[in-house]
Amino acid sequence: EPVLKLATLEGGTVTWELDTITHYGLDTAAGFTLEVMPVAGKSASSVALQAGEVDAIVTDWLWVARMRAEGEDYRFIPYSKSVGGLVVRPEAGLSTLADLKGKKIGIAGGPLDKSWLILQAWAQKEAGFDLAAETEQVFGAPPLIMEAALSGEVDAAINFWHFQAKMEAAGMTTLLSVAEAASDLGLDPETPLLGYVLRGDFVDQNPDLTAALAGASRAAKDKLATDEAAFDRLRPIMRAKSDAQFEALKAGYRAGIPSAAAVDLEAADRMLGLMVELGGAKLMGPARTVPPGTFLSY
Amino acid sequence: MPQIDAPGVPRPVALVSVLLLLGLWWAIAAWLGDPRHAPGPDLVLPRLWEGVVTGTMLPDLGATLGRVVIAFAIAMGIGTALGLLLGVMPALDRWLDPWLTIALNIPALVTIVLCYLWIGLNETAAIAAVAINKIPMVAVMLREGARARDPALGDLARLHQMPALARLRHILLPQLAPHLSAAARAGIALIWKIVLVVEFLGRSNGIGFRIHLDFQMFDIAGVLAHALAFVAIMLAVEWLLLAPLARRANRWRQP
Amino acid sequence: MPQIDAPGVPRPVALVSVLLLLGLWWAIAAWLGDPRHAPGPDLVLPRLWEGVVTGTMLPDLGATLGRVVIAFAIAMGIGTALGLLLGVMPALDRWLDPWLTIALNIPALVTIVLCYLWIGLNETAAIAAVAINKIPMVAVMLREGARARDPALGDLARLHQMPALARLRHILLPQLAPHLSAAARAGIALIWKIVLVVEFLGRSNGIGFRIHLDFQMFDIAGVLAHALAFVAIMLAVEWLLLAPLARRANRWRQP
Amino acid sequence: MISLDLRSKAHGRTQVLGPMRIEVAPGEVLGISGPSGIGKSTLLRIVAGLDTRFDGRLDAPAERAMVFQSPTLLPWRSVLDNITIPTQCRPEAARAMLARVGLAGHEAAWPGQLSLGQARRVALARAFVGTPRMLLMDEPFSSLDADRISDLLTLTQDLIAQHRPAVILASHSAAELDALATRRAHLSGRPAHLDYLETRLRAGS
Amino acid sequence: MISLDLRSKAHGRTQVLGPMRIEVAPGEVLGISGPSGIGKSTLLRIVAGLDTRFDGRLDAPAERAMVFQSPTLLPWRSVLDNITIPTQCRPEAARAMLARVGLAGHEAAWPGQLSLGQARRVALARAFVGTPRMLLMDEPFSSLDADRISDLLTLTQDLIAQHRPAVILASHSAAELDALATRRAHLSGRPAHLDYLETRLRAGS
Ligand SMILES: Nc1ncnc2c1ncn2[C@@H]1O[C@H](COP(=O)(O)OP(=O)(O)OP(=O)(O)O)[C@@H](O)[C@H]1O
Ligand SMILES: Nc1ncnc2c1ncn2[C@@H]1O[C@H](COP(=O)(O)OP(=O)(O)OP(=O)(O)O)[C@@H](O)[C@H]1O
Ligand SMILES: [Mg+2]
Ligand SMILES: [Mg+2]
Repeated sequence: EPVLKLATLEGGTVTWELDTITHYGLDTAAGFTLEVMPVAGKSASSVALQAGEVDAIVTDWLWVARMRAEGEDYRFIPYSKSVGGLVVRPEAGLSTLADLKGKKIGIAGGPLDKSWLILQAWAQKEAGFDLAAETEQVFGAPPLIMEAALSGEVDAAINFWHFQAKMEAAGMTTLLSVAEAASDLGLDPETPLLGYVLRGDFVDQNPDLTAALAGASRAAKDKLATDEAAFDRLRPIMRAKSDAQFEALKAGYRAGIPSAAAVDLEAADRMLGLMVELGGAKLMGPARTVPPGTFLSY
Repeated sequence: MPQIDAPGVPRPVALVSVLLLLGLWWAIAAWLGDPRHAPGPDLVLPRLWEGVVTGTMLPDLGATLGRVVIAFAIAMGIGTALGLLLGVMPALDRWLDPWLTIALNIPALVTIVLCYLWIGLNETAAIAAVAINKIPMVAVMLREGARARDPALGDLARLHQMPALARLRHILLPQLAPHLSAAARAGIALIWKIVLVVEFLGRSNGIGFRIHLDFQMFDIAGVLAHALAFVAIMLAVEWLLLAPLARRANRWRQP
Repeated sequence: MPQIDAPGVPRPVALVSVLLLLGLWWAIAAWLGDPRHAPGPDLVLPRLWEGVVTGTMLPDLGATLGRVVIAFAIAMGIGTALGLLLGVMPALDRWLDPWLTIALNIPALVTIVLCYLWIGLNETAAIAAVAINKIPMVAVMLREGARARDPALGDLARLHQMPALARLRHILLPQLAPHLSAAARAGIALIWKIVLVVEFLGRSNGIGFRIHLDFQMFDIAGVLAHALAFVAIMLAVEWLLLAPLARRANRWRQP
Repeated sequence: MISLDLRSKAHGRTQVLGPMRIEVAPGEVLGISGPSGIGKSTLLRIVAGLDTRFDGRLDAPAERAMVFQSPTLLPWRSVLDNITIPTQCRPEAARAMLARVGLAGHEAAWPGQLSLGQARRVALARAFVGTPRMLLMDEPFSSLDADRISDLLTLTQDLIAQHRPAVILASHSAAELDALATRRAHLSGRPAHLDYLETRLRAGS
Repeated sequence: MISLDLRSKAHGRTQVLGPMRIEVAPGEVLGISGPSGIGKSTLLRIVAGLDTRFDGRLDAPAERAMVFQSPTLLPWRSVLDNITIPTQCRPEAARAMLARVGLAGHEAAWPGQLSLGQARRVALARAFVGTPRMLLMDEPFSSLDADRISDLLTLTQDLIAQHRPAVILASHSAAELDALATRRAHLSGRPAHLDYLETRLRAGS
């Protein structure tokens, strides 16, 4: 029985799906064994993939595009289209992006964070101002940004979707979701940003195994989309602090399930084009269009 | 007048002192009244206790401790040898000093990632990364000690043509005892801090792994409980091993 | 027989030695032939050169350097004072030793996160976090030195009722010079490593911030270029500041 | 005026000195002899106030100078600084005293560049440069040649006559004791006891 | 057999010793006197092979022992270990020699617990415990009382007669030189030159 090794953040959103796969035997049903290597952060999973310790990790396809453009063969299987958003405390009295002028925004990740770039582009196009120039930014680790937003140290925060869900559960409101901003900019919100990323040679040598992973993932998604019991089972590893948080996380996950159809290459190209425009070579390296073979579809 | 005690911490004072610190912590936490950001010992210690009693913390503690011990042994051994060599041979030092400065200032992240990439994501790479991070620091500390050694004792050794090992054991190392002691204490702390990063970047167990997970969940009490588990071990090592060793090494000093 | 030189690195040898290291690096990189994971100097140095010449690297370098310098000054000052006090007053040491051991072993991540939470995501918190991480290490190193001081010189000071400041300057600090020198070298390296983590967790500029961005893109050459920019500064500090200082402090030693 | 009423002094668990009384008036020189290891240095350190872990009472002036049995110089300070820093005397005074002990021209040397006898003379100059009310000398003239010793004995006599400190001199040398001591005592036994020998009167005492 | 043909020895830029020839046969004792700071210790360190930065030729046996001018003990080793470790002699031999210099019962003490005279005697015992073919003594008997010195002089004479090393003794004390030296020389001048004084023949040399 072939084994597929996958590194992911222990207790992160990806484990919900992976745990469902292994618990219900979806991997063995597809003819392989899924082996999960828990790691403590995103950097760790990327080290694990580069060091050849695991066959797959979960990350965004823009990274894959950049790596392919640089000559590194990685492939992408869609996993989620969830993106974060910009959240504010209701009592701060902010109702549009323009109200943020002169305020402090906390941003998880860095200045090349995709959500932050898209919101900047939106502000430029829809509201006609330079978000980066007119606000003060604080970059930091996602949990620190969440705390800074909750405590009011920053006036608004851009965070990953599950942190956003927790922040909403704690009473904050979303001023502008990245999905909305993206569609206003002419991007397709159905383009899945996150996915399973595998090394190309592995895919070529194990086409069946790769397909089996895609299948198992889809089966788990289908189960989680409808089966409340399957999600209730996951509640302990989700570490939801309240029912509200649990519901928010559940809704966020379901909303992020991408369609089974193949990724719209044109839409992806548009997104990459915007990223090149906003982030330049620092973000995208030599990639200017989606390199062929980036997306796998089953 | 009272006899001045030999260095090293007699247990009762140390225990009272630790309790005092706990009290202080509790008082500050109670005064701040923000258990999410500043949990007091009443929130943290039960977590620690539970982790130890139910045994959930023990595998991680064991894994981390194992890495710390092995990396410490390697780093102290090589670092001491290198530091002695450089301190005793100025000609060699002139050549290797820039290398040492560079090695000293290579960020831990770089060594760790490169070790994982080249050696693989395994225990060897993890320990190598920690040792490589620590060796230059030990070497720098011991080199200063070796440079400051008493030349008269070296003359004595030369006069009697003492063998290298005897010189090391009876002449050089006793003079370096304060530097060794400082290097050991600072070193074990530093190693444990690097092990945390190493575990974060590429291991699936250990206290560092847990601390980062707790941090992702913003579970400050959990972070502190895991950190304290190791701190407690370090206190035990200090009292049961380092302090008696230091006492022994310092027996000859004027009372 | 040749005169043995005073410690400190004369420039020509040091330069040749650095070039040698570069050559070694180049040879290994060429032999591995894996420019993505093991980029040679031919890939890294142009990046460094470009960053410096076009000036894109300078603001980050400046920000990091500023943090390192301020945190270093604070940590060395407080750490030295604390270490001296503990080394000279065994009664105080008996009480504070466990606190020091605990402080020494609190992981950097914990201090950094707590500082950011309590002080805010700002420069003060960043520098406080670094200083708090470093102070116990300096204190431990200086305490060992202070414990090992020569009692006869203390007698001399007492006999002549030398004022405290004169004792510190003429009797205590010169005896501690090797420990201070080790603490400064190891310390500045450690501080810069912690600054990297601090910048990673909550600052929006600095070399550490850039290194982590490069690392996210898995741009090892970029990581190395940024790391080397700082290493180069440290080499300059070593040659222009620390080595001459050490030479001065060691003038009195037998040639 | 030095006044020591010692009941006992122990190093660890071995009692070194037994009961003894010492009174030295200004201008007086008490010469103490006794075999090696008997307790001379221990006694002098007690009188100097450097060792307070003894059983008894000490009454001694605070303006004190001492010639330790070992030179005890700061290796990282020049010969001149070794005199000016502890005593806080003016550099000219230190220079003059260095010349007086035969070390003119060595002001800038490091102590490590001196011969043992030269180092001992720096220590002598350091003790002699001030105007102490109590002067303790622990074998001050060892490692020196006879000519130099007789020269330094004259210097010491002059200084004592001039500033009139209370002096205790520990020495093995009968010549030194004869030249300087106004009163003599001998340490012997274990624990050591102090026996006063014949007292000679000198001009000015 | 010690044979030194020295052309010059400088410390830094100052020349300390000028041209001189020294030949000492087994059983012979060359006594060297000279004022403090003239270069006696420098000369002895050259002969001992401890200072090789001189201009000239040295031919000396490798089995050497030296009494340094300062005791030079390992403070972190017991008195007994201070003898057995450098010389690698048997503990019984060390014990016997310690008793011989009057330190029976101090075997377990730390050097820091000794008086200076006691420490110097440990250093003497260390030099005397082996059977060296060359013995260098730099003011070996300072800080000791007359009785002790005469006792140690006898010991030294016995050891020399027994093992017949080539000996150089630097000392300020005419009594010591008279008792031990078979030949005498005096150092003077800057750079110092060596003048041989009257030669007396002793039994066995
Ligand atoms: N390391 C050194 N650097 C420079 N000068 C030195 C050094 N060592 C000794 N000297 C000088 O060399 C000369 C001879 O010193 P040496 O120790 O040989 O004298 P000595 O005859 O043994 O005197 P003493 O009887 O006082 O021991 C002295 O003037 C001293 O200042
Ligand atoms: N710190 C110490 N601990 C234990 N014993 C000590 C200590 N210092 C000195 N002694 C012992 O006390 C005794 C007296 O020592 P002291 O130095 O006073 O002798 P001394 O008369 O000055 O001898 P010397 O003429 O050799 O200098 C010695 O037997 C010595 O062994
Ligand atoms: Mg004495
Ligand atoms: Mg000499």
